[in-house]
Amino acid sequence: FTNEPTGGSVTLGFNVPQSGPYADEGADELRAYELAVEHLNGGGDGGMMPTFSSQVLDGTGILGKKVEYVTGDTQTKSDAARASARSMIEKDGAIMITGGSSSGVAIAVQGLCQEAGVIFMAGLTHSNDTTGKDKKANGFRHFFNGYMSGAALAPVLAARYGTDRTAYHLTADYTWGWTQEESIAAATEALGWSTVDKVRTPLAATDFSSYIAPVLNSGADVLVLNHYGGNMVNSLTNAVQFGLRDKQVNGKNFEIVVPLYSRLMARGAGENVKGILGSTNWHWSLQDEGSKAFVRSFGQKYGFPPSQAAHTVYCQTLLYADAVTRAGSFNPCAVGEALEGYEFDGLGNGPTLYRADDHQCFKDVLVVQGKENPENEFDLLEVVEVTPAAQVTYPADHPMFAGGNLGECNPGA
Amino acid sequence: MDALLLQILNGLDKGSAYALIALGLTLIFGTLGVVNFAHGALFMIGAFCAVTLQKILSLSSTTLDPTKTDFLGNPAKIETPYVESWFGPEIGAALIDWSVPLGILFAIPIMISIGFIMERGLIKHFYKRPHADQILVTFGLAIVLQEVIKHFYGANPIPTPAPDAFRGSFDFGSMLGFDPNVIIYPYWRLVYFFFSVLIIGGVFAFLQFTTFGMVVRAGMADRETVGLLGINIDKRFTIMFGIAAAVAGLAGVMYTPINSPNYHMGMDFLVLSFVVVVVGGMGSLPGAVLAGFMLGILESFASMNQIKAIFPGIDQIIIYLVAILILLTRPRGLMGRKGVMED
Amino acid sequence: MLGLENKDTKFLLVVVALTLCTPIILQPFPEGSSLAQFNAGYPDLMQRFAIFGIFAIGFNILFGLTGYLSFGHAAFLGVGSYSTVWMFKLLSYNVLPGLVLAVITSGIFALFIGYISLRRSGIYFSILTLAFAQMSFNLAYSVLTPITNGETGLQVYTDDPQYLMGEGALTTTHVFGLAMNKSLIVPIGGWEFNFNVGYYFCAIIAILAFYLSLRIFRSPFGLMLRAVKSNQQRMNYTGLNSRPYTLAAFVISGMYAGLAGGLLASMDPLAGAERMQWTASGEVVIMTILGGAGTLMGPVLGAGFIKYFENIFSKINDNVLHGWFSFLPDGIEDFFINIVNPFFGEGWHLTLGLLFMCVVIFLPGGLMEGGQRILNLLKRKSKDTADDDSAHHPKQSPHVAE
Amino acid sequence: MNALPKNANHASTAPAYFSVWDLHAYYGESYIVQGVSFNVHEGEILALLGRNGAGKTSTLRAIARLDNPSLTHGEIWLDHERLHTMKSHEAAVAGMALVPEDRRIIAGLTVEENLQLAQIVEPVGWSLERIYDLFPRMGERRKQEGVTLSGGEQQMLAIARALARDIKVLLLDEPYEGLAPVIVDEIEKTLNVIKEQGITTVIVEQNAIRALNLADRSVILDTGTVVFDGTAKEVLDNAELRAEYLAI
Amino acid sequence: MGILEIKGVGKRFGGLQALGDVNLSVEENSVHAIIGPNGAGKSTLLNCLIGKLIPDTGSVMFDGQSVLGRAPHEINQMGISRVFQTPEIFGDLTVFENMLIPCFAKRDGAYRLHAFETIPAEKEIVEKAEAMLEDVNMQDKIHMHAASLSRGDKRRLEMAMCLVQEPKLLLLDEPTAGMARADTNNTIDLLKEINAKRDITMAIIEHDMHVVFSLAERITVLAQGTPLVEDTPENIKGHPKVMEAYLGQTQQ
Ligand SMILES: Nc1ncnc2c1ncn2[C@@H]1O[C@H](COP(=O)(O)OP(=O)(O)OP(=O)(O)O)[C@@H](O)[C@H]1O
Ligand SMILES: Nc1ncnc2c1ncn2[C@@H]1O[C@H](COP(=O)(O)OP(=O)(O)OP(=O)(O)O)[C@@H](O)[C@H]1O
Ligand SMILES: [Mg+2]
Ligand SMILES: [Mg+2]
Repeated sequence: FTNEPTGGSVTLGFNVPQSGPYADEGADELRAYELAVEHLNGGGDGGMMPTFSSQVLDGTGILGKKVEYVTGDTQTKSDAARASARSMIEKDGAIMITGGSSSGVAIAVQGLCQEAGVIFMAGLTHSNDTTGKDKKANGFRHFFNGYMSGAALAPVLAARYGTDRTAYHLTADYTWGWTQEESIAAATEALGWSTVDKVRTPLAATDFSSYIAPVLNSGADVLVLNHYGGNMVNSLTNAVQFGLRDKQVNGKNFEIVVPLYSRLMARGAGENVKGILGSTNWHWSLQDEGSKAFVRSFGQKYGFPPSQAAHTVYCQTLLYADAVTRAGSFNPCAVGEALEGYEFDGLGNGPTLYRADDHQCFKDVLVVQGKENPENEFDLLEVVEVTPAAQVTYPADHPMFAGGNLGECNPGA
Repeated sequence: MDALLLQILNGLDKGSAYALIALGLTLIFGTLGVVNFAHGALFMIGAFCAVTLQKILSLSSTTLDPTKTDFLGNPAKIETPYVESWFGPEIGAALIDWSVPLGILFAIPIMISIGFIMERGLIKHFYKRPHADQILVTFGLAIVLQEVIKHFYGANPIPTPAPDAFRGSFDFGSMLGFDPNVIIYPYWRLVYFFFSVLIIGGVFAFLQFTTFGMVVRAGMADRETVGLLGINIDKRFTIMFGIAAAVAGLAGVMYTPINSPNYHMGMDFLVLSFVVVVVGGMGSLPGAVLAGFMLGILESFASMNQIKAIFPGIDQIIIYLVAILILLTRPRGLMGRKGVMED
Repeated sequence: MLGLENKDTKFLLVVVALTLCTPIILQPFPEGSSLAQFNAGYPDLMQRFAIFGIFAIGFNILFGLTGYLSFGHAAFLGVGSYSTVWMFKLLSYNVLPGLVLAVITSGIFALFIGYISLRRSGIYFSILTLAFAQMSFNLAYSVLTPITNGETGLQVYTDDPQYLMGEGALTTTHVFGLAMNKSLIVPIGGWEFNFNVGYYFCAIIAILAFYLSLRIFRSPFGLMLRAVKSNQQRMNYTGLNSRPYTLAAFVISGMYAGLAGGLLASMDPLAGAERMQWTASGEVVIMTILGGAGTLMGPVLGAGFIKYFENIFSKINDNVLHGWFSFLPDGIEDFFINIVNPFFGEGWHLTLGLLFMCVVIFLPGGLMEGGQRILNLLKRKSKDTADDDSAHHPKQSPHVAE
Repeated sequence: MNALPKNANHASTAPAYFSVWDLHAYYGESYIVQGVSFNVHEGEILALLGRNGAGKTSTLRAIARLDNPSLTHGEIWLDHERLHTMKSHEAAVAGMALVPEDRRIIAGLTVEENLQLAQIVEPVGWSLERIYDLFPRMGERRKQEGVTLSGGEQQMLAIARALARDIKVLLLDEPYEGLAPVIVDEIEKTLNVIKEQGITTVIVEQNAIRALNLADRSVILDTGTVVFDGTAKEVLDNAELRAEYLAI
Repeated sequence: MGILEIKGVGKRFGGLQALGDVNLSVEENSVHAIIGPNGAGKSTLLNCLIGKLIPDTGSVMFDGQSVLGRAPHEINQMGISRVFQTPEIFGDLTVFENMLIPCFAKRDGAYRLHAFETIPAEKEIVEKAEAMLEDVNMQDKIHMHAASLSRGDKRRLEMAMCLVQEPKLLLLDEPTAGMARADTNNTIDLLKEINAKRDITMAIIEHDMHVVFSLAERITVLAQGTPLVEDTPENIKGHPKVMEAYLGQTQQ
């Protein structure tokens, strides 16, 4: 199979955004990767290795081979990300590629890994398509997705804001935005909300005033911002500037919802996030053993708590190493088999399943809220509810995920 | 009707941002003949002047509070800004609160010096070089400036709020007799609009009512001859560049409360401001301002749902579409001068 | 030979030899040595050198000869890629139909955009082309998703029709059964050379493209294009209509871009919308100027230079740096790493930016001029102006009274 | 006070008012001005003659301290000030004025603005009224854009622009070129007026006879070197010299 | 009927009537001089002939066809070439390449791509260009960049470019201005020869009376945008109106 490690070491490819708007997330991912490699090779305090339910990793690398890694810049562009991944595979002999901070990139690189015959452990990718119509046998996703955000968030929204709300969606005009919009709208409508309008905003937009100004007059009393990154920061800031949150519509307080939160991004919006609900994959304030171990390990090395991106990619590196060890082989097909349908615990988020049908991971999802009185600069979100995995699980043939097929696992040459 | 009025208002402040950036760009374009791809970076640096001032004002002394713990279980740190301990908590807090307007005072000397250094150190060697070389070198500079900022401030946006007094919005519609909540307008955007009108007026007056403007224009047309008339044109070019940098920087400072600044905000505006300048007509200040407001308002219209329903995706392309139509019907943009940058 | 003068034939042969030996030239350091990081002889990057070389050569026909600075050439690159991937989706993984379609569609696209944009000159022209390309990009990213698959990029799915796909046919891109990703890996001593089918496919097309541009440069057509740049007024008063010439140059360079786009998709069957963004157009402008606009080899060098940085420098992370400086005592090692760190890995943009500036400031004619200077130094001959390439080097028009 | 150049002068023993000594200048790598020296006394008119491409324009440009051609060696003294260390705008302040061969009227400015431009930096010479008196046509056209003037009008404007400054030496590059004979007469009169004012003048002209009639002394250049230096009368009288270098 | 018939041409620039009511007829194969004070509108008149300006009134017929409304290159293809008052040449190209361009334009019309021929292969054209350069005495500057020529040389180059096209009508706007006397004489000879040998009609604007009187068969004197007199050189010389408006008293 492609890039079978022959010497005393094995190379992993960490493909993260180092330039462009997600560079900070990429940097945090890289920190987590380095930490994971250190732990796999027996250094540091072992992080989540001791709390991980599977105990086959022993700190001697993977299958006795020392773990080495190469890094590359995705630039958050599918083209550049593929080029970078290809060079890792062709030049550096990477046997697994992981990372990324957007769905477009994840899907593109996942396709490449399928063709090249290496395993892809997707990083931050929240679009339903990654494990829906674009799923691939060689790709696995640890992150949650739009559907899960909706499923976790909707009950909380209904509980807080009532069931007779009218929502107005502002959506980033590309695939991720659309799938999230669809998921959230479906989940909230199922609980009795109605949706007055879904407005697409251009990718390059920086000033959302002209999209936000008409919201109040539309009869909506909730604004859902299907934006991420810089778009999210700006649209939220603009919405607060326009005073939406001080208004009363239909006799109710006007509310804003940001379905996908990231602490790093929330920081960019500053005060504006206070009290705003959203969902997130993981948060450092979780109190389970795995999360505590990881936060301690990461915090001691770098001096600040890890982001959800860091957590995701750390887990994936451990999971990959674990799967290889359990399979006893680096062969992507063997690894894939070991990951499919695998259930484990101890990596944060409670008991977790990597479903065989679509390679989506099912675990608890967090509903969070911007904190009113943060105690320090990292303390921006507070967990409102931990939605159990069962509540966000959907059948593999759910219409929002229909259309693709995993195909055969490809071990390469 | 109210929807239109609303979008005109929105367009005005979008337009004032475009106009202000384009103004600085066209100052350099029109007077010095330099295609400055680093102009967006100057705008960005202006914004980061505000960020820096805010950081400086919030510099804090740290004490440990044993009753609380941080995320690792160590005693938590309590930070008190120095300004608060020096000037008392109230004045200190006000200073921090007003850091964006104060940023203007802070940014002017910095931007002017950056402009001077840039012109003396780099741009002046490129007056006689082809535009393509100017593009490449200023683009390189833009990348470098960006990366330096990224190195120190990271890639994420940094919140830089307006003073408390200007936060929130007022109901413009109900003043005009419309229903409440129909036309709301944030205070700070109003401030931004008036600020840009002020700056634009100031620059116009400076170039119109002083001989300086004439000299600089003449110097662009023919440096050699102006030198033969005893005028040290280099000095004036440097000043001009400083002014343009300051205009860009101030636009940046004032923009920070509207959108949190990040290191690539300059690039986001760069292409757009070029389009604005060219649609306005190369070398024409009024043209740039007119085009800025026009495109801002049209962009706002295009984002209306009613219009998007007819032309899906029109808001994505409106600016470019309008640019094409204008350039095809008016050879030199709205108010361009003959022979400027036509080859 | 081949309708070329002797000097040009020699030049072409040198280019051919260099192109064919690229897998060896780009692999100067033995595997496993600490400098192996700088090797660039792997298929993806070599293919990119050839492909972006083609793109830049084509761009240079327009910009280098006529001086019309298009800021929208990435649109043609994107159109070429999309056409090719569509051919994969509809017919089979054979790249030839895709490439043919790429050249044709980008040519038509270029004819349309060029016809309109060339009504203006100078910066007005640049902005018109930019506007067209940005419109294409924005639409491809969102509204046109059914055709372009938006953000993710157009890919081939297993359930695509692929009407010409025989039983058991290759499921990777190929020319008549010869798979693009096939490589012959030859280890010699500590070295490892990778002779890749895809690279040689691109390389042969690049050589043809280069030959074609050489012919154009030396032809009366090329002369007319340079005349357009020099003095369009005089041209008109000499009885020549400059529009057909510029339009032809625009379309030819658009077709080169389309071909490059098609090749990109042939090497890696995905067409992302970012290929059409202004930054991509800007990249080819920069490649051309960096290498030396108006010279034959310059744009290719510029393309190689940028792609090298993008792919090699961005991958030098802390870990690698530690490897380099590990011979130093710890404190000093950290000190050195802290100094160089901002320039490598995620700092590769910074290094690139600095290099742009240095090249333009110190080598006004681009890298080509640097090469020329070194050659002159080596030769130590007083200027032999009739050198291969310098004959078409745009001399800066002197700024004296005329 | 500065020392005078070492080689005083050929024609007279009095120290020269304006003196050029051993100028060498290059356009890039082409060596064009190859050691030109001459002296001009205060109030004198010197005719600098030679064939096309002899280097007359280049010499004037080097004297005016323009960047191109670049002066690599030589000294230029005007009224005890060393121009060779100055930039062109400093030389202009020191009293040097060049009317270039293609007039160089500045595009985008009106006739009047072209003149005003000359009066921004001290020392200022003739007032606008006085200029319009001498060139009534400039007064008529004061609001027209300078570059749209006809060739002769542009020439007048260029000379007028030089007079708008308080100058010590006037360098004229082909002032009669492209002018109608009446205008040539008129400009010649103007030059005589200028001569009466005592402004030292160097005139380059293809119409050698006219130039020589106006001038006191003459220098002839060929391929960048001085081949003759003497009085104007000498040239007019010496048919051989005229035939060889001036073809008249 | 002359080859060039100008009837009632007028042109205003804002408030300035640059051309009043110009009527002019140029006989085939003749040399016709247009003289007049600076600003009389001579260059403006030529601009109207070559499509650079469109006159406000009147008509311009060349060889029986109207030139008005045609693009400059079409007018040139009809057989009109012009030497400009300030030389218009291809500064970035060499002298030789400058010559090739009119040769191609002459042979191929307004455009033909020739993307795959090489220049040396076009023997005829190369020879023609070289011969013409020899005629104007520029053979030793053949590889120089046109921008670095001295002013007089640029003029000669431009004239050579126009002559090599063998136009039916050659418009010369002060061709010898700034030219050394010896070259002026050469130019006069060259123009005479060409006029005789190749049947080229010429309209020449010139302030150098030596040139005008040696070449012209008829002279039109233009003043303030209207023709003052049109006559033979002999009659013009002593014409009092012309003396006053143009020649001045000191003319030898
Ligand atoms: N910018 C330039 N670069 C290189 N060579 C130049 C440049 N300008 C002029 N030359 C050369 O320098 C020489 C002298 O030119 P110059 O213009 O000084 O001559 P001139 O005596 O003024 O001639 P003319 O009477 O034709 O104006 C000429 O051979 C010319 O080709
Ligand atoms: N584009 C223009 N705009 C305004 N006025 C113009 C323009 N072109 C020419 N003029 C004016 O028209 C008049 C005629 O100019 P023209 O150039 O034809 O004169 P000319 O006879 O060629 O003179 P010369 O012998 O000095 O070259 C002049 O007064 C000039 O100022
Ligand atoms: Mg001269
Ligand atoms: Mg004229």
